[in-house]
Amino acid sequence: MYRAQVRVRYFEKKAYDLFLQNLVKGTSHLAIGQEAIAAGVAAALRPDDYVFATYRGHAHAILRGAPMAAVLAELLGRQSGLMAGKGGSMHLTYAAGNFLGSYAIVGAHLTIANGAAWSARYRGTDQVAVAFFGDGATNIGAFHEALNLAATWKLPVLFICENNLYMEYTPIATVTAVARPAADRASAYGLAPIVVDGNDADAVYEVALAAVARARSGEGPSLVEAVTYRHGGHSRADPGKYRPDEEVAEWLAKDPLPRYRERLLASGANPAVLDRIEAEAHDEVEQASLAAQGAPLADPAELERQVFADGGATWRR
Amino acid sequence: MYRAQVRVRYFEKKAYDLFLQNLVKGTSHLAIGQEAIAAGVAAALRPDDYVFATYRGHAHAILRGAPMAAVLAELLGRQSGLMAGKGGSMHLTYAAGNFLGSYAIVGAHLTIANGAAWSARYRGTDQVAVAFFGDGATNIGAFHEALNLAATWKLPVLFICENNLYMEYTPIATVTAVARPAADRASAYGLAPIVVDGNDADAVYEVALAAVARARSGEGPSLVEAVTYRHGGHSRADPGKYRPDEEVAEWLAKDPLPRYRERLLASGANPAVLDRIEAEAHDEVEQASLAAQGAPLADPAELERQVFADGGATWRR
Amino acid sequence: MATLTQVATRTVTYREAVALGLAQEMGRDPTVVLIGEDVAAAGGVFKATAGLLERFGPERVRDTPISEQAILGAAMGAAMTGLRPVAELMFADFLSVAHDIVANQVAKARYMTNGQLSVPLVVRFGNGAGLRFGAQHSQSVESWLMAVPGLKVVVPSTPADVVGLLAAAVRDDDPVMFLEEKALYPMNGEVPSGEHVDQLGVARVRRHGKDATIVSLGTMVHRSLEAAAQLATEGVECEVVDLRSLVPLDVTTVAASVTKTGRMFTVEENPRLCGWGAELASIIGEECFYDLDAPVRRITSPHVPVPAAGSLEDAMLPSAERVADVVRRALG
Amino acid sequence: MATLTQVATRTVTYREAVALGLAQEMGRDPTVVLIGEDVAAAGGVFKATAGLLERFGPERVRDTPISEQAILGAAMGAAMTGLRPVAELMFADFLSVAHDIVANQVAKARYMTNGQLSVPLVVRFGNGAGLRFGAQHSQSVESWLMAVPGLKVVVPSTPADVVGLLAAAVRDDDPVMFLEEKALYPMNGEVPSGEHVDQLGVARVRRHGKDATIVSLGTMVHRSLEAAAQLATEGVECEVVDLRSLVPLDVTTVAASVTKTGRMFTVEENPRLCGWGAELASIIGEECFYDLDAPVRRITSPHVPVPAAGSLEDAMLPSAERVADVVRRALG
Ligand SMILES: Cc1ncc(C[n+]2csc(CCOP(=O)(O)OP(=O)(O)O)c2C)c(N)n1
Ligand SMILES: Cc1ncc(C[n+]2csc(CCOP(=O)(O)OP(=O)(O)O)c2C)c(N)n1
Ligand SMILES: [Mg+2]
Ligand SMILES: [Mg+2]
Repeated sequence: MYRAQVRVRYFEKKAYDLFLQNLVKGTSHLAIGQEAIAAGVAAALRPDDYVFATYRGHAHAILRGAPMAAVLAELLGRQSGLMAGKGGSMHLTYAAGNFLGSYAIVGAHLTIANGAAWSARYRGTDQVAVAFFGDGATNIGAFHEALNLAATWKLPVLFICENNLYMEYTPIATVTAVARPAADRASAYGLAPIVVDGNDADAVYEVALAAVARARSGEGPSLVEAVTYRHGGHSRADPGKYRPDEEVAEWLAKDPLPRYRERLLASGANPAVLDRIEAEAHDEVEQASLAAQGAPLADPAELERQVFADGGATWRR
Repeated sequence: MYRAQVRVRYFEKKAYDLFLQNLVKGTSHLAIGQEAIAAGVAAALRPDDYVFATYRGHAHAILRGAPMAAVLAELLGRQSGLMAGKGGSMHLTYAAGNFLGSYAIVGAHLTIANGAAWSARYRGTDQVAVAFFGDGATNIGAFHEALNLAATWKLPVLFICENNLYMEYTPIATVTAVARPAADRASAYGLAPIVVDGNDADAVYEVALAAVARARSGEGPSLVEAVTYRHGGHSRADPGKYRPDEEVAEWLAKDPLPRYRERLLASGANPAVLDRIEAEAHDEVEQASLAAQGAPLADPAELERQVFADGGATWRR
Repeated sequence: MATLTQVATRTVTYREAVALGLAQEMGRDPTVVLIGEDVAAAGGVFKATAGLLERFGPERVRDTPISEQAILGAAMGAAMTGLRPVAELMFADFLSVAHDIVANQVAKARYMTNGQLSVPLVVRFGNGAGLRFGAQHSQSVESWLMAVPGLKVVVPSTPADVVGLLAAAVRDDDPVMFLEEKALYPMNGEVPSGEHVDQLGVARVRRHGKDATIVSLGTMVHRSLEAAAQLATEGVECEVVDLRSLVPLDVTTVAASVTKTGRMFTVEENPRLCGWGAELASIIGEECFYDLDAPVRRITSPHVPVPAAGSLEDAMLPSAERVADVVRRALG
Repeated sequence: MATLTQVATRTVTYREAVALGLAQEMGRDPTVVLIGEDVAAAGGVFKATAGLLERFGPERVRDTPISEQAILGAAMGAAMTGLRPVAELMFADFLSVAHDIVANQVAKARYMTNGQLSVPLVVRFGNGAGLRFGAQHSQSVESWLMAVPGLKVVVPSTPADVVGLLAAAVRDDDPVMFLEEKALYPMNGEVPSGEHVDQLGVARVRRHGKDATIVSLGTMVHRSLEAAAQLATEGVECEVVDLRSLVPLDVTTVAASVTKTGRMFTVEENPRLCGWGAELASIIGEECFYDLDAPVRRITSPHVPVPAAGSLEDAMLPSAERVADVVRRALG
């Protein structure tokens, strides 16, 4: 799991660098500081499980096997991008890894994850579906509808709330009727309240493992609130000035990466191994970045392809 | 309150009769069996409070002062209808009585009631807003959004769930993750769970009075689940066959009207007075019915009026 | 093509045709499932799914809570992972509460992912006015759907088309919005007895004529045919084209007719602005500019919400008389 | 009308003009309030409401949860009871999650109640593409809104129009959908110094010409003007009409221009089907049938979701070159 966190961290830093170089256009939402959730949950899943994420989805895409070069190329609008430039940072999808998409409308994918879970059960598999979402998403209608349907139908879904305390620029506490935006809603769906330290990959892993087991055995969904913090702003355009300095400092001190490294060392890990993991991740990211930057721009000839299943965009006869 | 319940009951029966005579077209949703909720809440309100209802809103319209003749005329599609035939049974509105509408999209008006409450507070009045809705509405997204906003902003709103155990034809219990569709969700908004016997107007009145006091004093919204039963089907087209006979019988035995009459008699009321109340309600309904049936049909010349504030429908220049 | 083979038929209502089409497809393909409010035990608010629960069981025919976003989201997720769900949205007006799932998610998934995801689902709606249900239960939403790239949009006008186009919709690998015209549910019609599968995107000439082309859809096809019959008694021969689907849009059939007649009228139930009639008028105005002997005339509802009272609703909807009148005056 | 009075102006961005217009109206009328996600403390995701919280306080400028239905519902309820709320929906694409409140509630309240209810509110959207945000954050939704009876729909193309039309929208007693073009937020322009109030439903001829009429809206006005400038160097004089609002739609101004030039082109950012261009082409095709020397040509985005990559998005949106090219070839 250390490797997973390091890979994500380095990837996100590279994405940020490329943005500073004005190579990434549009928007992108980084998970720096939140890697432990992605890593912990990913470790609890099987390759045939389904994963759904938000626009803040680079981490989840990568941990479901999306090649870094293709993800970066997508951010750079290249033809070799994961979706050939059609989706962009907010819509990363890697169906080959059952990473069924990043969704940029808050809340929508919770309802879609239900469908994948329902389909799995209908087809007689024991696959589970996981939906990651933010604290802010707990106040939108789709959240409520999705949780109620999942609980009523006992669908094998993990709803993982990445509570980083903020929506875009507004503290979640100022717009939410309860203190724990996800956990305090669990009972409304007959579910147990689960809160976990989102900066501790092991803790997240344990919770996810239990929720996966519950889902696979037909006992229904779980709603997990993993509390964390993003080190940077909401999106590339945001310096995050609305957050008190002490708060940021406090959370930087809880950075999941050094914490996890120290834990590994304390439990006897060889520092050279950890260094090698870091070096490998560094190399992987660098190579991906070079490959992506060297790739040609998305081809305008693709503009009218893949609207319909016949591969085209023809709406008339 | 007995008068209120009797007036509603007789009105609804007349509406049903007119439907059987094929005079009411379209659809209509009757509140027979549910009168105690309407009566109990109405008694706790001031004339300047705001009331919002669903398509099952005849009762609430009448108890906010809408003339029965105009309401029946609306059902019959007459020019003298409460909205000159433009709205129909599902959209009764009587702004003069601050009855700000009946809404036929499940859940929507909960969010709108918030706005009236917010406006009241902003304008420095202590008016409250009341939104009536069904058990089925607790599973739609707008319910969740409305409750959270009301609780966060501490808006003076009463959310009154008329839990009649069924959506249209589907028992609410089969599609809801919790046993009490409204009360078991209250804690998700930091609210107290309140369940009341919806067939007991006095009990409803007490609960509403407390909720109104809370709202007026700035302490925020209340979510009340009033449990009741409709004697008939969901709408005019529905014979209600999906309900077990014993269940219907059990609830018919709990009919709020005879129950209330007996209570009044037991506490020393003069039966003649009660009889007179009934007779007056009967007359009121009969006269309204005659007036409505005698009124001319809605005038087609009105078709393109009142789309815009200038009174017309002109979209071009 | 007329052949010597006699195709056996049976008479069913438009309403029954829905269940018939669904049963045909569910019987054939176990990945076809049906969800929606009151669709199972109650057989649907429009009784269009009666008998399916009994026949296919509760795993394939499921009642849902009043949660349109959750319904369509579940259908989408299932469609992405191997099923072919059919979701009923009851009244077409309720599209609005699930508009995000339809317009932002379902319609765009394939494109945004460059074809990684496929969303073969059907959404069924009870569409249109005429039943005195008022503004929130009477809308025609076909043009809203047509405006969203990535959706196919089908509107059958007969029981046979319900079966055949529904079967085609279920088999299609794209998301298909299937608009059942509420006013037509009681209508009777002949349906072929065996398996019946039609083709999406092919308009049908319902009546041949040389003087003018009337293009219509759904309920309005019947009013157009009535108008054409009336006009025929006056010596005006109208060709009536039933579009049957808006996406794909069969411009070829319409253009061929207009090239012949030189006149085009559209008959739409939806409110006036930005309807399919405007789109088609604009296409034909451009592509058949030199064939048109007169301006394309759109006959639509006025741009107002749908009123509840019968006298108002009747005045709003294009009637056979209004259609005949407009054509007559234009040609006169 | 040009007068001798010199109107003092100042230069502001389109983005700043939003706050300027809101401040003007909020300063004048205490019933004007503003709500939306991140509009208060953060000054808006587009920074279009910066400074308003500081100036008007937290009762009048309120941050909300991510609850678009609750936001618009609250605005509607407040509008029905004496306030004039302005609600920001952030990206126009989010209309979809609140489509019911807009299309079924706000738009229909007055009509269904026969005028008992009035809903004087403004919904502000960040509309359109060009920023490489991908399919769920780049849509142009003006035509979706135009298709709903009961809404007014305004799209300003300059900072001055932002102020003047926003003021008019706030003062209007009907619900006004106010579409701010995201791509124009950084654009500079002159705004009159005093109170500035414009009129809804009046198009502006931005450039005069005799050879062809180009009708456009929002961001596309500037591309049309660019195209016209290019064409002028080639001896083709185009008239460029900026519609400024879709409802009310200023057919008079467009028809007058087409009557003069005999040629019409529409330049639309939205996907092709059922856009305002189709509506206008159809109206002009009917009402100016005998004035048109050639078919009306619509220049639109293709009917596809908006792609994220710059090279694709640029290929999608009508460019000045494409506009010039279409006009040139049509006239050539
Ligand atoms: C329906 C909808 N409303 C608003 C937005 C704009 N928006 C994008 S991200 C965001 C904040 C989301 O906060 P949260 O759910 O906590 O996730 P985080 O970004 O913190 O991971 C908002 C408001 C959106 N994308 N979709
Ligand atoms: C958004 C939406 N979905 C579905 C419907 C169709 N519908 C009308 S009433 C109803 C049942 C509502 O049940 P409940 O909330 O319990 O109210 P009741 O009719 O029992 O008073 C349904 C599903 C609707 N009007 N709006
Ligand atoms: Mg957050
Ligand atoms: Mg109910």
